[in-house]
Amino acid sequence: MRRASVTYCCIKTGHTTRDPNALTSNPLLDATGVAKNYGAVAALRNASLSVLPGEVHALMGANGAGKSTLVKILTGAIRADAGRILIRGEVSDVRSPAAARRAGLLPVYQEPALIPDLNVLSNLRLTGTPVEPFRAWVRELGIPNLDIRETARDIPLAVLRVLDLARALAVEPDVLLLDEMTAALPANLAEKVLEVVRRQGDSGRSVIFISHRFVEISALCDRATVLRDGATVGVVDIEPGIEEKIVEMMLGARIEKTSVAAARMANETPAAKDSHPRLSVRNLQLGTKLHDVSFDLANGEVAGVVALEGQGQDELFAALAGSIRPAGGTIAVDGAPVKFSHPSDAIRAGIAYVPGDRTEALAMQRSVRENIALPFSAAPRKWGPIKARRERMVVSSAIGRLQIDTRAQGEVQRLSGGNQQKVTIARWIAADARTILCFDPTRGIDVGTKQEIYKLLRELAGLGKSVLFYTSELEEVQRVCDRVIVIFGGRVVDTFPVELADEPALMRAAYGLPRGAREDVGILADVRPASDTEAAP
Amino acid sequence: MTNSATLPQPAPFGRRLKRFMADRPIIPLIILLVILVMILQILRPGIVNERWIANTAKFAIPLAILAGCQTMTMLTGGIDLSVGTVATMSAFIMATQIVNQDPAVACVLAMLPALLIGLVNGIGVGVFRVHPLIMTLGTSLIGTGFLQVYQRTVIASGARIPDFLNWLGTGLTYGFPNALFLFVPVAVLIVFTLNRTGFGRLLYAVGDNEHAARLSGVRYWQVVTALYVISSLLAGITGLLYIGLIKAPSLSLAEPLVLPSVAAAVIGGTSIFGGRGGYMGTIIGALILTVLTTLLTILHMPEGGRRILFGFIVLFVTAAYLRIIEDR
Amino acid sequence: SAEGKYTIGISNTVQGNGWREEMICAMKAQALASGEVAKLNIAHRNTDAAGQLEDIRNLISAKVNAIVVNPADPAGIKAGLEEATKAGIVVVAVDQAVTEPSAYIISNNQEQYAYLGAKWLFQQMGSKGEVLYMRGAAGASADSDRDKGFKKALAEFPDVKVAQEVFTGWQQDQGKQQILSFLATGTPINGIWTSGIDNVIVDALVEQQAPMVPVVGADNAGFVGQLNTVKDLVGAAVTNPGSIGGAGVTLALQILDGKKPAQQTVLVEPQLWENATDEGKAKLKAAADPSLSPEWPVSISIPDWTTYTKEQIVACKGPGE
Amino acid sequence: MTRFLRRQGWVAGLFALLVFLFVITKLIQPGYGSGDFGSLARAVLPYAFAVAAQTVVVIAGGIDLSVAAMMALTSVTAASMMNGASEEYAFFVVPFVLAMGLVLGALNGFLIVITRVPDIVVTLATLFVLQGAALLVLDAPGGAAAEWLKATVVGTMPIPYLPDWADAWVPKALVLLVVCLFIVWIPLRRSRLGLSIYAIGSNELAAFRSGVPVARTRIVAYALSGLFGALGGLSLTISTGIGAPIPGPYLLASVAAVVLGGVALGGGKGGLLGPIIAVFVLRLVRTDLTLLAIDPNVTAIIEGAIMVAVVMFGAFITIRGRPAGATP
Ligand SMILES: Nc1ncnc2c1ncn2[C@@H]1O[C@H](COP(=O)(O)OP(=O)(O)OP(=O)(O)O)[C@@H](O)[C@H]1O
Ligand SMILES: Nc1ncnc2c1ncn2[C@@H]1O[C@H](COP(=O)(O)OP(=O)(O)OP(=O)(O)O)[C@@H](O)[C@H]1O
Ligand SMILES: [Mg+2]
Ligand SMILES: [Mg+2]
Repeated sequence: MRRASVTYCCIKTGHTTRDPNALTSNPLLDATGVAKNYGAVAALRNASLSVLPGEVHALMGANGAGKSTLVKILTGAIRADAGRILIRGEVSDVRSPAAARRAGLLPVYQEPALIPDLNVLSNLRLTGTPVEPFRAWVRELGIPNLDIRETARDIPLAVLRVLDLARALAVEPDVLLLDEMTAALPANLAEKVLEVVRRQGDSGRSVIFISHRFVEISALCDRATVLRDGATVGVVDIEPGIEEKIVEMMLGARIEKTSVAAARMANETPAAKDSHPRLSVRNLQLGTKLHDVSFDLANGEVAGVVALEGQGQDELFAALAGSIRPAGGTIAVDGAPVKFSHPSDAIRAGIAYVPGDRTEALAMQRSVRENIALPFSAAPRKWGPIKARRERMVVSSAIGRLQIDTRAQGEVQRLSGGNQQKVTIARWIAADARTILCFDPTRGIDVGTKQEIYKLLRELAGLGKSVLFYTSELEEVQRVCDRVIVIFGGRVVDTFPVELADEPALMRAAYGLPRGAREDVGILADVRPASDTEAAP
Repeated sequence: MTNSATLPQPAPFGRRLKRFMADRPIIPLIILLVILVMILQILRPGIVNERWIANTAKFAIPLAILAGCQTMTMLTGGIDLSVGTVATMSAFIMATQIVNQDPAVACVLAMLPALLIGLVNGIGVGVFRVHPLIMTLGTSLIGTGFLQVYQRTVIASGARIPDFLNWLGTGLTYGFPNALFLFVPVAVLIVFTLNRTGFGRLLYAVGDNEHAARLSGVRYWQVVTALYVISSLLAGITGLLYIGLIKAPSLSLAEPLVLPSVAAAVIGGTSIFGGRGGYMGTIIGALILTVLTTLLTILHMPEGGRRILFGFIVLFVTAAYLRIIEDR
Repeated sequence: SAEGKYTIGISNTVQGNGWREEMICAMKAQALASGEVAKLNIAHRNTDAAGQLEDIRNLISAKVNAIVVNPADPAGIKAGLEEATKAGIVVVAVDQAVTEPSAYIISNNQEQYAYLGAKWLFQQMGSKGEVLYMRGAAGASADSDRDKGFKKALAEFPDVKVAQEVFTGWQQDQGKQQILSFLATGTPINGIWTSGIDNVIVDALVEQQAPMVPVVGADNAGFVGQLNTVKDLVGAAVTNPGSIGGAGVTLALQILDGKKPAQQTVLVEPQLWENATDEGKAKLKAAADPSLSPEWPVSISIPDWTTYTKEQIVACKGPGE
Repeated sequence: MTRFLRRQGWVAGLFALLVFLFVITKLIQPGYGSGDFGSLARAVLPYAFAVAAQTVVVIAGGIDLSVAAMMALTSVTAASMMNGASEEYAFFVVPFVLAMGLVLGALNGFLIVITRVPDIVVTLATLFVLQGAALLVLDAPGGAAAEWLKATVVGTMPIPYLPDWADAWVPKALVLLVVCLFIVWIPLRRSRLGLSIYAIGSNELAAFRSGVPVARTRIVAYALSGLFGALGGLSLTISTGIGAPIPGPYLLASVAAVVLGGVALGGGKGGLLGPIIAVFVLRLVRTDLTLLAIDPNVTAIIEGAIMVAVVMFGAFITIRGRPAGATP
């Protein structure tokens, strides 16, 4: 734990010896007014970003702020609807990743870009990456004995990310764009990555660095551009104590409202809770992802789950939904132990799962009605004629309840994202599921819809249903939940009653830090998450 | 994936027309069919009469039923290449068993291989996840082999076409082919199944997004097994109808209908990737192909030229149709 | 007849067609009836000349004494036949000729088949009018041979015109669809020549209550039955016996026994059975055989060349089965 | 070694099966020798090229239904060009026909890219077009092949420093196959282009993000398929000395051998070696069935059953081999 922070400190020290003139020259990359719409969703509205030579530039923003979208636009993977991009002062027309590469821009995207069926060597050939520098970088990045004839599919995700980085480094790009490079890495690998990135900056090359980890940002970056809801809200120099300000910019006006009592939505009188829990999970285990997860979910309760990306929450929800089989531990519904081998088993036990990615949950070319009524037909004995009147009643009551905009109900894909999201929930309202697992249901939807969903979840709780609610927006926790479970490194590290769950406290817990007073945010830079070091291979 | 369709905006006429067509994909198809018929009428004035329509219907019907099998399997992202063999088997078995069996028994015997092949296809695709193309190709090879072995054992007894199949296949009632007595209920049933039953829903859902269906509690193998059994049984029934129409049992009777049945479903707007399409379009697709065949027969053209034309028309129709319905 | 001493290989490239099935059964029945054959080794599937080459070479590997082959193409299997002869194997081609000079050929005369029928048809039509010309499979060699014969007859009747030429692909359903489409056009015709897809044509005429015109077909059981029974149908069946297969086996055995024929090629000339004259009607009556599969040619034996009984060919059993 | 087995396990298993079949063959027919092996190699030739043509597009994530028609067209073109021409003229014919295959294949890919019609439909349409074109070139089997060309597949290859008995096991047909396939394939596989073909089949998005020009690569894959198809057509003309306008049974055989050879129909996986060995296996099975004088009617059953069984087995071991908890 200590050692890690020392390393950071040393890198930081090295940094000060750099030529200060480098930072004052003309921007290497300069983007202004970038906008991108996906149908009704505005991924980017007005983003700008200016990167100087030799700078490590952080790109920050909450989930869905548009960071990845900006990276994809800058590197030609998608085309912007509007905006101007200058590279070395000239208007660039980067139409494809290949063109970006030629212009000296190299990305490491959030999703691995190695071809799964090719071995590492072939992946290098495919992109014209020189092998020897690549090997050198891989060693440098802390993987001493890589077999470059291994197929990408067989390589663990963390290593794959590092290889992606080494592949980018090997061609000595002028601008390296790293999208949550460290999110999936164990501490020792992350450290090496940071070290390398730092040196990259020192040697006069630029890096655009995206991360949700303040430790990394403050240890590494010179400046940060902060995005909120698709627009750039500010550029700051990184200096001690700046974290507070960045959090403020990222969250915007919302930070003002975080006092515990104020934002509570509907349902001030929680339903009477039974003594025995609806769902109780004990010692749940799954590969390297879940270690010993235990918690209870009461009737009429909304329990929030808070975790950083990739801490095992996806696997937890999938296991509870019957989508994957846990390796160990027990799940009990109403006190009776259950084993799920298929989602239909979970559904029979009254557990419904609303995945975060709505494209996973919806038949996009079918109507709203069919999507909502889908679970009714699942079992073979329900394959017969549909009781149309009954169905229309149930479906329209669910639609009414969620106020789904049905003007384009013929095909779900024509609905707005928020309305699509509502359909995924309406399905289980119609089916009258007793336990609902909601995985980040407000991802990428507008403020009004969010409010409706909060209200709905409270109402469900009022009706005695149990809701497990993962959210990546901490602010939501206080609006919706009765209780918060914080997961870190595949373990439940803390449980808050909602009264204590203000954003700074949650954020701290989510980063694996012990509970503390608000003024202590400064210690972020000194402490590394405990289990990260343990997770190292 | 997400469209701007929800934003109301005044659109030029062309766009509105396109939107209109995209919402009712059957209309451009019908227009296409009418155009083909008109071309036919121009080339051979007087050909389009009551009799010709009845004939076209007679030949379109078996094709349309087999194309129904393809439509349903394609909705799930599959394909059933064994329909030709299954239809041939049931036709051949019917024609040979009727000689010394009760018609009811002969019917059951004729449908037995259909049931079996459907079951094997379904289990292979649904449980073992074998690619439907390979699975159905394999079972059709095996079926053909069995048919050849079977044929040898019945050569001595000869073959006969039972009267009721004869009536069904070629008879006319008030100028309408009797085959409609079979086809109308079958078509209604397929359309009803696809639109108004839980099973139909699942076909679309599984083909559109198997993962979503799974999360809704749908067990893939159940749906797929039922599907391939139904497809096979329909093919078997088609075989019986077809033998009544052609009246000569042979070991490759319905084989020439297989590729056209796929083409009819595709022309009718069913996506080969699953999740999109319907049976009404397929019926029009089958009619288009039948008329096209007549058209090419009528043309004074070398056989090679006809085939080239056929290929280009199929490609053109599909591409044009995709453009019309793809609404963006 | 247990003491068979020869193994005979058979290669055929069309499967599932009544004529070819009869040919195979005739080979088996003749092999059994001759008493000289210990085993038949049959390669029988749908394939092309290259596939037949493969089969022939496999038969050579199997060390058969003779190969009876129905060639996919006269020239296309020359190399294989040559290798067989070199390996000391007697090669007999049936049904169609081959270009390999060392091979013996016993064949139906396809050109003559078409000429005979077409000529009779044109005479029936009064040497003038429109004929519907329904060919076999585009690109098949038997079809192009027959086309030669048809064109030869056509040249002799300048007032006969081809109203429409279609390829049935030797498939019943295609033939039927084509004739129905054609009848629906209402184009007047005076005669129909078919390349063996015949009974469905008569069916269509009856079904549509179209005016009966003379029809020429092959001697398939179905068509022969129709010539005897369908009212107002004037027509002729030209023999194209599938039993030529049995004749091929006989020829092969004769050569193996050292009785070489005078020439390499033995042509079995087609006969024409028509129902326009009493004499012809009698022939047809005698030939008709409703117990056979309608796709089987009724001429199940060839005098002097085959010795099996009807029961034997229908049973379709070879030696050792 | 373990990685080799894991990666090439399927191919290795297939090879073991082939060796096993050779042993069986030798047991059935003790006289089976080098000459018979030469026959096998010659029989394999057209199938192998067809399968190579199919493999390339399947690896790129597509399918080509026009393989057999392409072979027919190139075969008749070559045969009719060489008909009555001088021996030297063939030196011109061969590259011409190969170029023709390349261009027609590229046209397939081009149509798929610009029309956005599913490749299975586009190649179905071109199947008819190519077939029609073949009939226009030659309406019946015919034409000729230059003697020196025919000689390239007859006999054995004298290899320096090798005893005669060993030479006897190196038939020219095999050498021709290896040279033609591997001269194209091995450099390709190692090249960026070849990797791109794998990449677009494996994960199109990742390929695009790695800078692969997806559309162009797809066109190239189909062009290569056309080239291999033309080689197949030429090999038909060379071995039979004629060209036949009706396509042989190469389409289904090619799909079957591709799957047997361990190339996933989804794309991105496998190589050329597996499918080629699969072709040898399938041909040798046929040889054995002939040697055993199995009832010809049973052979179709056996061939179909082998196909289904092997593919089911493959699917089964991949299901079993999946990590616990993973969903299909
Ligand atoms: N292909 C797409 N279709 C529709 N909406 C999309 C698409 N890609 C991104 N979006 C939306 O655009 C917004 C910005 O997404 P982006 O991936 O850029 O966010 P991000 O800042 O990288 O978030 P995170 O921190 O979670 O990675 C989100 O609301 C997302 O839902
Ligand atoms: N097609 C449908 N459309 C809408 N809701 C439906 C549909 N089918 C079933 N449901 C809902 O699911 C519940 C149970 O379904 P259904 O009416 O089929 O019950 P059942 O057959 O009486 O019950 P069981 O499942 O015990 O056999 C009903 O209360 C109804 O609300
Ligand atoms: Mg993130
Ligand atoms: Mg992102």
